Amino acid sequence: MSTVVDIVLLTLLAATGIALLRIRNLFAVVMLAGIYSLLSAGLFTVMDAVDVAFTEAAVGAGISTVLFLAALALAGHHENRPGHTPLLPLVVVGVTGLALVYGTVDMPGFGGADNPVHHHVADHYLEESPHEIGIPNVVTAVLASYRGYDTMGETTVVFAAAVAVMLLLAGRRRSRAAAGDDGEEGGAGHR
Amino acid sequence: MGEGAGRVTAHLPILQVVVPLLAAPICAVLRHGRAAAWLAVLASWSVLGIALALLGQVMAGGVISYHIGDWVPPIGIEYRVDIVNAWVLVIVASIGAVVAPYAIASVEHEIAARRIPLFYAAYLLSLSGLLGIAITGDVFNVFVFLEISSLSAYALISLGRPRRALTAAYRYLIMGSVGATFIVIGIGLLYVMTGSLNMADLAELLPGVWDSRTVKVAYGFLGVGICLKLALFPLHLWLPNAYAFAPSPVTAFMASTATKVAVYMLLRFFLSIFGAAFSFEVMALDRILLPLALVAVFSMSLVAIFQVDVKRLLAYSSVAQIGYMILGLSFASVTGLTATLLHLFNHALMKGALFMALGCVVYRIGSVHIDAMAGLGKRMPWTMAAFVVGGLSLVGVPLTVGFISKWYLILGALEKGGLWIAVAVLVLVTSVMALVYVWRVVESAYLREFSGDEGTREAPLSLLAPTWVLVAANVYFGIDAVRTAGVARQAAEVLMAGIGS
Amino acid sequence: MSIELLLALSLAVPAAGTFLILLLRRSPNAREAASLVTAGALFAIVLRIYGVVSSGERPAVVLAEPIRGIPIALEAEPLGVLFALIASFLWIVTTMYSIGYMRGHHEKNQTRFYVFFAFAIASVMGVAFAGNLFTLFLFYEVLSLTTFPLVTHAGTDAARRAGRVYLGILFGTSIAFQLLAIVWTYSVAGTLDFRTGGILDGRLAGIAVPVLLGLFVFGIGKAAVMPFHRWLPAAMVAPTPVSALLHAVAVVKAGVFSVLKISVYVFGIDFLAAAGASIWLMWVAAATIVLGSLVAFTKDNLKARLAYSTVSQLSYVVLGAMLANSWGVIGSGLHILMHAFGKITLFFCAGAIMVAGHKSEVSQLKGLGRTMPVTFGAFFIGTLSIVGLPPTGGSWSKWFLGVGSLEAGQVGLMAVLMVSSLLSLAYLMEIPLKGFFHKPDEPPRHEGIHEGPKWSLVAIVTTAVACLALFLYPEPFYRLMTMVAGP
Amino acid sequence: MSLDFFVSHYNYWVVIFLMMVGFYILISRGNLIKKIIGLNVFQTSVFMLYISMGKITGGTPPILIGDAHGGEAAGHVVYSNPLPHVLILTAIVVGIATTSVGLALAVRIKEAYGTLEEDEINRIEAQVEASE
Amino acid sequence: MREEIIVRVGAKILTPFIIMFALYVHFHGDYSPGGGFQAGVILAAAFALLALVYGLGAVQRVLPPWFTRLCAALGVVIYGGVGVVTMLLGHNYLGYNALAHDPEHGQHYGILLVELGVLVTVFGVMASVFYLFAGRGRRDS
Repeated sequence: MSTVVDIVLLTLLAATGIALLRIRNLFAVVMLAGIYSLLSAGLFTVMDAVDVAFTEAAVGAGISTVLFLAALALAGHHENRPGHTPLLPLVVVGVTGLALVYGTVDMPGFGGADNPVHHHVADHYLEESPHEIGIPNVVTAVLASYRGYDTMGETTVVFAAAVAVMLLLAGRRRSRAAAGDDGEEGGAGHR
Repeated sequence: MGEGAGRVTAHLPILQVVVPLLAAPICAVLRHGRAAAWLAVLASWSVLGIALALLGQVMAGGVISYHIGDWVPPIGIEYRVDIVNAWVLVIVASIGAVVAPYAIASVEHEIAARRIPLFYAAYLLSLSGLLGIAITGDVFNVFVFLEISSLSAYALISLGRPRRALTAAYRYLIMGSVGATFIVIGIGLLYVMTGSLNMADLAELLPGVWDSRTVKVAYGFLGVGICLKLALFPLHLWLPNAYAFAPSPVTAFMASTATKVAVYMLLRFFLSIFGAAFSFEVMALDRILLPLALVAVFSMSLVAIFQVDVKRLLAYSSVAQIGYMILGLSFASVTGLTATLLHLFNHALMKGALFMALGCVVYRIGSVHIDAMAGLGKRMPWTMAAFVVGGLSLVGVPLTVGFISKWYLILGALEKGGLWIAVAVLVLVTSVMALVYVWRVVESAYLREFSGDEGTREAPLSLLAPTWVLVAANVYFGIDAVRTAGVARQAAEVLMAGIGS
Repeated sequence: MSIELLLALSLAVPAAGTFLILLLRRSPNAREAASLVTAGALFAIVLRIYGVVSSGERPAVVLAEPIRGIPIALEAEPLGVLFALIASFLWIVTTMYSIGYMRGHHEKNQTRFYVFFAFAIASVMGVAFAGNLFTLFLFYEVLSLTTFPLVTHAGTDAARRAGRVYLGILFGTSIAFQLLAIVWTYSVAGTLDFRTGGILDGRLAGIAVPVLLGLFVFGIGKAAVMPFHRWLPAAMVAPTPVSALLHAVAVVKAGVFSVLKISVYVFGIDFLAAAGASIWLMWVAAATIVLGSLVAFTKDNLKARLAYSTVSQLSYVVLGAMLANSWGVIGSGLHILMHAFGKITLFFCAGAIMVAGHKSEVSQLKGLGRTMPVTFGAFFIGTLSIVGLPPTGGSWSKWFLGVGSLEAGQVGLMAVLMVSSLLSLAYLMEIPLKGFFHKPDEPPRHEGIHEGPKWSLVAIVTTAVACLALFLYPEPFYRLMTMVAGP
Repeated sequence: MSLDFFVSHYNYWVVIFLMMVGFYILISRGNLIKKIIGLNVFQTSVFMLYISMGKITGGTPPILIGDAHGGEAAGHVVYSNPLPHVLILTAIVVGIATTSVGLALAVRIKEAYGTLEEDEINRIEAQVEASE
Repeated sequence: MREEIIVRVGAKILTPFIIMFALYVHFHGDYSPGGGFQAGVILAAAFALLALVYGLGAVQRVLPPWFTRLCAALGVVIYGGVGVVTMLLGHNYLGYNALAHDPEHGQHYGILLVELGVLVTVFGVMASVFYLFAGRGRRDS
């Protein structure tokens, strides 16, 4: 059953991806990206990652959609037709993709319970966290305690993003004309 | 007291990162730029003190392992300091400690007052991100701190006054994120094969799965991802504009630290985690890196010669110098790696000094165009003297650190014998090219007439003093390189452990 | 005072002199006095070192150790003492000359001139007393840097271009070839110390030996072996005292001195001779000798002619080193000395003619000898010394070089020496001949012209007399050279 | 290639395909916002790769059933690996952080250059450079 | 007009529920999916909703930008501060066992506190970023 859902979701994701590639109205693209996130959240649920699914839905379909829409409102929403031949990107993508596929050949099969991933530290989390931490949601236990430091880093990343956005967007915007002929451009116009 | 001190020293590894990391949010909410500035100075100086203390501890007592959250690795995250990253920490911390006070005057001049507290917040975040990458013993933690340093770096670069700073930051963001994503893919592939994220643990587990294609692909993705971050030719496209258009202190800081930490990542992943034996014997890393490094050194030196914006000129020179570091790695020998590790430090010193001198120029005349700098030798004698010494170091004149790096690099090439002499010749030829591009600036500054504003004076002491600290370091460590070379050699031996050489 | 301290002082005194000169920049008289005192003190120090070294000691001192096993070290050995004696003595003379010249010529930035001059001498002392290859390289580079502001002293476009050539060739060759050769030597020998008999014997063989030697010879651009000689004529834009001391004595001699020192103490002449590694370079030097002379012929500008003459004469020294036998080495060392005195005399005269007579081209000199008899007389003596005719010191070095060539079995080289002597006789003798025997084209023009400034005249006479004296008393210097390479 | 192998790997391959779609949008499109969308798709697909690694067929989400203090109940159930979930939670947050910074940059670029198309920006910059 | 009233009233009624949901997500994170991050996002969304309906200015009067900025910084300090406290108590950084006599309670408190840090920062950041984007647009028109 879950395999069927899995396949359906993956197919839908692929279709959405291709649509994302082809559509040039950015509003539509943003909406599709939101849908892509929702679909992936569904996939995460199928693969038992409920926390991730929740977060992906909130972030991918929620926040980032809002941010994209806000940015589009500020910056316009039409995309030009790509001017140059996509040969180089195609080659890069092709090589990267093939390399990855090549890498999966020796990868343990999907869903195998004996895969090494599940038997090194994961065992410890599942078996010992009830004694060591004492909360049922192992993801939270790992997130906030075993790897709490990563989460602190994550919090800092979010904070860093806020600092960055404040530095970029706080304060008055310069008019386009003023920005266009600013004397700082280039070196010839030194003061 | 004694017991208290003992406790503090035991926590040095985590304090190394947490001090600037927690100072950053405090900076962000301060209202006065000066207050934030001094907090940043204080934090960055204590960071340097901690880094030096750590280096001392490691040299005296060997590897330090700090278990965050009291969880024994690989269950929890570990901070692991050996001589290699203690060395890198000292490099980053030194530059951080010098640039912070330098930034005070420079930033007030180049950035709107309201943004200054945030600037220091971003600066400290970037610093702690880089330190975090260098000190951690957990591969996923590397990614997290990489993003802390990168995000703040994008913001810092975008603060440059020319609007091209924005596009430079954007390009860096795109390429940096691709790099980070590649690194994540690589980490994921390693994880799927071993089930571990701890570096030391991975180093033990990986030999068991060496021959799997997955590990090799992971190797490739990590390599490409890190090389994007360290701007190895031909993945360097983001770097020249980013350095050229960022505010002066940011350029000085980034040029001396960010790429160094990326080189460290490369060494750590390829030589410690995968192991030198795997890298050189299975993956033929040396044969892949050698041509890239040679092309980088040569072509980028050539491009630098034709630049008219001096910041950009030095940015291209940086890409070339990164080539030297990678070249040392591609020798696959202790001497070559010693050269790489020495050059990490030495290049930080020289580029730091040079970019800071340029910052002084920007402060006074607002431009670093080569024509705008004509005749500055008389108007700003100390600034230009700093530039000259830094430039000589870049060329590799004896009594400067540049010479020491070059010495070990050539020695490494000649040690290999045979056709490698051609590599040595190329290193020297590119030094001569460095002479040419440094020379163009010096000639403009000293042998042409000043044409700018009559009131142009020497830069203020608050800019000159930190600049000259680095200049003095260039000379001091050029005259007494026994200690630095000793540490670098020890570190190189650690990294090359397990391979006969 | 311990001899080691003296050795260190030989560097420190001229360096300290720069600060003294800077301090006294407001009063030209005090400034020049400081220059003279410093020069005198330095010569006294070098004389004292000479005394110790000539009794067979080799004092040494380590200043710093940048890289483990490769210190910055000074060591006084006979060859270095010889060079130091020449440079420090001629510094006194040149300083006297400069006082007259710089004032008479109304040069700008005189303080800067004296400061960098003193710096340059300090680096020359470093080259002379370098205890190992690394130290030699270090001071060699510092010398290039400190002489650069002297070359571009005029600040004109021409000076800027000349500066580019100067630094480009000297730095370019030293970084690209010399440094490579040094690291190569280190990686083969495991040391860079100068030792009698060399450090490479038995560690290097086959084609590598001539290649390494070639890297050194071409890497030492200051030796001006063709095709890396272009910087020397270019440097002639500098004020004449600079050309005189630095580009006839200190800088170029630092170059050939390095070649000689490397041949003797790094390779060892026996090893060189046995390996036959230097034969090809002999012929490169020979070609430079002849070509330099030929080019000198075509130059009408007096300083340019002297510069090409220097290019040619420098290769005598290189040739002597490449002969790889003791006569060659002795001739080589003595030629450093003899050529120094001869050529500095010629440059002094050229400068005096420029200051007093406002003439810079050979063709303008007709009849000028009658109004400036002392200057032209000194020029004549200098010419004899350069050509190698008695009763001047130059005859000794030519003699030993000839003997060395024969011992090396290179009769062809003898011919080269002969031809070149004849050529130099022709292109140099033209000047005093023109000065004394040609009728001036436009007699009225010479009115008001007299001998150069008196400080300059003293210098000219001193060096000219020295050329003659060296013919009679070459003994101390010969002894020094036999300590380097006994026959 | 056996069917078994295919069944156990198809998931990865589709995910790789998705990753490459995102990557392709990122590097082939000239619109600065579209590029960021591509980056998002790329990263989201990488997340799927991770989560795929952590899945155990027939497993359940790693929220322990029954007594939180462990004991017998935990023994009978197969839980999927929690570690990739944790990593990806972090990565998602990092992703949105990058996105917001990228968008802020794009907005500023639009204000400074009047366009979001890479080609036009390059053209403007080339003009400035030529006039230097 | 009438629709607008409905929207306004709707938003007004909805907001407390959204905030309560956020708190539930936060505090129930130990037992079910969720935690500080998701809660912070939802909380910020509640205010974004209010801003969309009542206008940015109205919301910024209740929740001024300096406050969100402070929150963004404060959360990091809370999180890092927990580590500092455990360090002062003689354990390693983020060693929650230091926070109580038995490890299990210590872990509980620790997780609660750091999740609070995450909540505060994420809420502060999301609200700030929303303000910045929205604010820039408003000045534009």
